[in-house]
Amino acid sequence: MSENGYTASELMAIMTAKEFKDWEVAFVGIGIPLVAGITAKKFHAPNLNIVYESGCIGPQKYRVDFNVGDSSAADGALCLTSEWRVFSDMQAGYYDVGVLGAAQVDKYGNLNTTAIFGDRDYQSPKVRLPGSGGGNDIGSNIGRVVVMLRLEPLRFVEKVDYLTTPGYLDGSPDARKKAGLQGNGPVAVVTNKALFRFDPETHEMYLDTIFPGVDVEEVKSLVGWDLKVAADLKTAPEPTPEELAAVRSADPANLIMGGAAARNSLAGLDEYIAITKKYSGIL
Amino acid sequence: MSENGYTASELMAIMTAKEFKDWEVAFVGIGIPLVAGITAKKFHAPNLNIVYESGCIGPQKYRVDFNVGDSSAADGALCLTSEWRVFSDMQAGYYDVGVLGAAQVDKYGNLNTTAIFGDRDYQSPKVRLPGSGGGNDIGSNIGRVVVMLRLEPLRFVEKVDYLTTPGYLDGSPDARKKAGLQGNGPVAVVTNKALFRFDPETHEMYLDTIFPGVDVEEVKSLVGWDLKVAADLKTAPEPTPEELAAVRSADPANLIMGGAAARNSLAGLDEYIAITKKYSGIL
Amino acid sequence: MTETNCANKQMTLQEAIKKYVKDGCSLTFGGFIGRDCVAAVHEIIRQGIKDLTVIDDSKTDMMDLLVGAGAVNRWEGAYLGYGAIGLAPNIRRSVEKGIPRKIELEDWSNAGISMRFLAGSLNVPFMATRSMLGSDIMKYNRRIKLMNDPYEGEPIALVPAAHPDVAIIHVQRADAMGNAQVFGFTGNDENKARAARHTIITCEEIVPTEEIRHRGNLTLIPFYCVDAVVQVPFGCHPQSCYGYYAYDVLFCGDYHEAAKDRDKFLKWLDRYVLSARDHMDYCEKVGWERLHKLMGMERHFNRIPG
Amino acid sequence: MTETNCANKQMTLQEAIKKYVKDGCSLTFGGFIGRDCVAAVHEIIRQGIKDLTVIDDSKTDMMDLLVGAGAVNRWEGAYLGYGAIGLAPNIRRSVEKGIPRKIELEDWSNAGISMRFLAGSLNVPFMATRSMLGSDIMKYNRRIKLMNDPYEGEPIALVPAAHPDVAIIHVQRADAMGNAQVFGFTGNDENKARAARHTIITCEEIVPTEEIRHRGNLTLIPFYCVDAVVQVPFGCHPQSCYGYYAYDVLFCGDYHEAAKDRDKFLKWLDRYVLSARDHMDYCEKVGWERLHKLMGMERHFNRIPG
Repeated sequence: MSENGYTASELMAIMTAKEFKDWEVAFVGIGIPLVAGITAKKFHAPNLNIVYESGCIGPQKYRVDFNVGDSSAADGALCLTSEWRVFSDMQAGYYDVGVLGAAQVDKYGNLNTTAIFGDRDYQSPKVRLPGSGGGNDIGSNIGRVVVMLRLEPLRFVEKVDYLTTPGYLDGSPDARKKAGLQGNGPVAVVTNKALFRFDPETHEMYLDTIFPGVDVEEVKSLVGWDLKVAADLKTAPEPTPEELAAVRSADPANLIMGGAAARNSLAGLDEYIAITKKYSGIL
Repeated sequence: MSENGYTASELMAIMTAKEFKDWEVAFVGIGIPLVAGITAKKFHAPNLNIVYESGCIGPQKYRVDFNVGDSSAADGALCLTSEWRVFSDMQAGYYDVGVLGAAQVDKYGNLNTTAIFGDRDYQSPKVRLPGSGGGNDIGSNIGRVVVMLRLEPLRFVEKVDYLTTPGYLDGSPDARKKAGLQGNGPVAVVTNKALFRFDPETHEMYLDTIFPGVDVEEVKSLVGWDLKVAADLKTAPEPTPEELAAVRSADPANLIMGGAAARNSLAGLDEYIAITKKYSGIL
Repeated sequence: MTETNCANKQMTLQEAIKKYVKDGCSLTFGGFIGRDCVAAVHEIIRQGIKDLTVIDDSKTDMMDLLVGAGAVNRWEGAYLGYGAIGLAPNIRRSVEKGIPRKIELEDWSNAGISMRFLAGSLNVPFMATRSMLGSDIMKYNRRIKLMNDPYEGEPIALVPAAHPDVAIIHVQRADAMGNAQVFGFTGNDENKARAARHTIITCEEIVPTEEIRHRGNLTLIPFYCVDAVVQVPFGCHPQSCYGYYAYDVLFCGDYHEAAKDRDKFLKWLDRYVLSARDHMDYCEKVGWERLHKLMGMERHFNRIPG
Repeated sequence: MTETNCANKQMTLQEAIKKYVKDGCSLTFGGFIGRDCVAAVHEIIRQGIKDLTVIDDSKTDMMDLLVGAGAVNRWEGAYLGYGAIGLAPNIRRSVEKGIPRKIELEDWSNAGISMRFLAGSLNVPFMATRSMLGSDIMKYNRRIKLMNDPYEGEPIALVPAAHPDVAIIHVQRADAMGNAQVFGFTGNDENKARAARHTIITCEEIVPTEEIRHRGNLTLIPFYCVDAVVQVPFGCHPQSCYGYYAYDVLFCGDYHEAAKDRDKFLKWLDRYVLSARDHMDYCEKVGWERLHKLMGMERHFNRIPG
C-alpha cells in the first residue's frame, strides 16, 4: 500500500473502470480487469454487461472469480452458452470493449503473452507465459481495447519478442485492415504509474495521464523507446474513498489484488467462505 | 382400402418399418416415413431413436406429427437442439438410416423433389415441388437410405428431370466417392406395389419383392427402363392384424394416411382432440 | 447488428415491422414449420410491403401466404411445401404460372442453407459442407463453390454467409431487454438472429429479467442481437408453439383447400389478414375458444417445466 | 464415433480410462477452468499412460499436473496458466528446462482452437476465422493457412478440424445411455464430444432417462456421441462445478506454492494422486467435510432449478 492509502493495483482498477461506458458489452478477463468492470458497474456504468470466454453473458456478480469458468461467472447470467459462441459473437462485432493484460507491450500496442525469449527462442524461451488464451481474439476483433500491465523494466519494449495480440502491427496506416483484422485497435494502456494512449495518425503510444506522485522522467526511463508526452499531459485524480471502497468490496478477501500473501493470511476455508458470503451482493 | 382390408399406404409403412434395426438412430421425415418408424418401435426396434431436422432427437411419441417442427416432435425428447446441429451430426456419421420420399426416382436411385420440367425448365417447370428440404442431405451423408414413393406413371424414370438427392449418380463404381459424398447410397425403394433394391456392382435398381396380388408385368410397365427382376423374387407377406393395428394407432384420425378426405370426415376440432388424446401413448 | 442496447426494446408489432421491414429488403424467419412467425407475416402483408427476398430453410403456409399476397420477389432456401398435407398452392401458381407474380428461386438443401446462417452468425465469409455435391442443386446454383480442401485435398462445397436485413423470430418468452428463451427444437434461430442486420423477437410472453436469469441456459438469443421485442400471444397459429398450443391441422387443411383456387385464396386473405386490424383481431376471427382448445391440447401433452 | 448404442454405458473410471486412453493418443477435456476433468486426469496419471497429445483451449491445474507427471508429449492449444493465481509452474519447468520432459508446443488462440473443434464436430476439413491474422501465432504455426476468400476476396485464416482420439467431459448429470446435461457455461464441450473418436462422460450424478426427457433442452451431448458414462462426484475438485461446489482457491493456492519446487510437487503428486487408490480415496484425503463446505458455499449462491 502506498503512503496515500491505496495500492497500485487498486489505482489501476479504478483508472480502467473509467474506460467502460454504460450499456456497453465488455469482454473482460479475470483478475484486475474484472475488478475494474465490477467497479464501473457501481458508478457510471450500472448496465455494463460483462461476457466471459467460458460462455457466460451478463452475470449478476455475487462473488469474486479466480478463473473464467468459476461458478461465479455464471451466477444469475442473462445467457449461459458456449465458448465458441461468445468468440463468434465477438467476431460478429457485438462486443464494444475488451480489457486484457500482457507481459510485454510495444510502441504500437502489440502484446506478448506467450514467451519472453531472453537469449533463447520460441520453443525454449527464458520464460514461458500462458499463451494467447482469448487475448489475440480480443485484439483482433473488438472495436476498443484497453490493455493493463505494470510499468516495470523490460515490459514496454520497442518490439515484442512474440506478437501474441495485434495492436497496430507496424503502425502503418492500414496495417490492421490489410491483415484482415477488425476493430480499431487499443485505445489505452493502463499501468500502475500512468495511462498511455495512441496517436491517431502514427499509432504510436504516448503518455497521456500521469498518476499522483509519479514523475515523467521515471515513466520515460521505464519505456524502451523515445516516449512522446502529450502536450496537455493530465494528472489522474486521487481515487475517492467511494472508489476505493467499491474496488475492495469487489475483492473482499483481497485474493485477486493481494495474491499469495493474502491467501496465506486467511485462517482457512471457513474464513474465506464467511467473507465471501458477507460481501456478496447483486449488481 | 383394398379388398384385403388394408390400404397401399399402410402396406408401404409396414414394409418400410422392417428396414429399421433396434438401437439405430434414424433420420425420418414426416408423413408415412414417420408412421413406419413408429411402427418399427412397436415391434422389432423398440429402442429405435428418431431424429427430426427441426432439432428433436429421440422424442417419446405421444401424437401424430404433420410437420417436422410440430410440438409433437419434441414431446419427451432426449435432446432438443438446433437444425444445423442435427444436420452436422448427420454429416459426422452419427445417423444409421434415413427415410425419404420423392416425386421421381431413376434407375440409379437418384431422386427429384424439386421440379417436374414437362416441356419447360427449372425456373418455370410444369410442376414445382417443395425442393430438397433435408432430402439431399440425407442422400449425401447417411450410410443407409430408404426411399418411399408410389409406383405410378412417370415416377420411375431413366433420368430424373432435376437431381435433388444423389443416389448412385451415374452408377459408375466410385461415382459417390469422387463427388465427395459419404454414405453408401440407397438400399431400398418401397412403393405401394413392390420393393426394389440395388445391384451391388452395377448400382442399378431391380425388383426384389412384389406385394400380394401384384403382377410383375404391371410393375415393369410402370418403370421407365428395362427393369431387372431378382432371380429369387420374393413376395411380401400380408400384413398381420397386429401390424395394421400398430400403423393405425400411429395415425388414429387417419389424417396422415387419409389426407383431405379424412380431414373432411371429422366433425371438427373437438373430435380431433378427443381422438388424439385417446390414442396417445408413450413409446 | 444492434445499434444501442437499452432496458426496454418493447414495441407493437406494427411499429416493429414498419421500423425494420422495408420494400425490397431481405428477410428470414425463425421456427421450423412449428413456432413460425405467422402474426408477423400477416402484419407485413397488411402494411403492403413489397419485393421481399426471403432467405430461409423450410417454410409452409406462411411463405405460401406471402407469395400469394404478391409480397415476395425472390426465395433462397430449401423447402416450400405444405408438410404432410401436400404441395403449396400459391408457390406452385407463382412459379408455374407467374400468378400473382413470378418469384425467382435459388435452391439449397436444408443443411446447405443452415451453414449459410452459421457462417453469417460467425461473421466468416463461407462454410464448408458435404451436402449438395454431385447434385443439380450445385448445377443450377452457382454460389455453391466446389473446392479441394487445402488440408486433405478432398472435394468439398463452400456456401457463402447469409446476412438478411431482418430476422423475425418467435419465441416462448423474452424480457424487455431482448433476451429470448426457446423451449423445444431451436431450428436455425440462434444463427439467424446473429446473421441478420436487425432482429425482431416476437414472443408469447414478456417475462421479467429476473426470470430470464433464473434459467440462463435457455437463453438462445441474448439481448445484444435484438432490436425489438413484441408480445404476440398465439403468434404462430395455425402452426404449433411448443408448450403453448398445438398445430391446428384442420384450419391448415381448410387454408390448403381454399388456396388451391386463386379467388378463394384472396377471400381467405381478406377475411383473416387484410380485414383484420391487428393480430388480436385475427385471434378474434379464428375464435378465442378454438385457440384455447389448442392450448389445452398442447398442455395435455407437455408443459414447460415451471 | 460411437460403435454401438445401448441402454447402459456405465462403467468405473478405471475401466473407462483403461479402455479408451492409450499411450500416445490425443485427448481433449471438457470444461473451461471450471467443470474440469480433474478426477479423470488423476486416473490417467495413476495408470501411467504416456506420450499424450492434448488438444485443448485453456487449462490450468489439470494440465500442470499432467505435464508435471511427465504424461504429455505435445500441446495444441491457447492457454496454459494458473488463472488469477499466476503462471503454471510445471508448464514453465517443462518448456524452459525440459523437466521432467520437454513438451512440444503449438500455439492457437482460444477462438482459433474453438473453430478447430467446431470443424471437427461438423466433420468438415476446416473453418475460417478472423483471429490470429498478422500475429506471430500464424508465423510459428504453419497449420493456420491464410487465404483470400473466394466470395469477397478478403484475407481470412483457415484452421484444420481437430479430431482427438478421446474427449473426456465432466457434466452435472447424465443418464446411463449417455445423454449429458450441462448447467452453466458450456465451453467447447458439445463440439469436443462430437469431434473426438471416443467420448467419456464423467458426471456428478447419474439420473433416470425420464429426468433427461423432462428437460431435453439442457442435453448438450446426446447419447450417440458417448462411449462411456462414469459417475464421479466432486470430480472437478479443486475446480468448481456450477450448482454443485465452489472453486477451492486455497487448495489451489497451496498446490501452486508446492508446484514451484519439483520435489515438493512430487510429494504433492504422491500424496493426492499416486497414493490414492481412486477418486473416493482422493476425496477422503481432501476431506469430505471440506468438500461439503464447498458444496454449501456454491448452493448459497446458486442452485440448479429443480
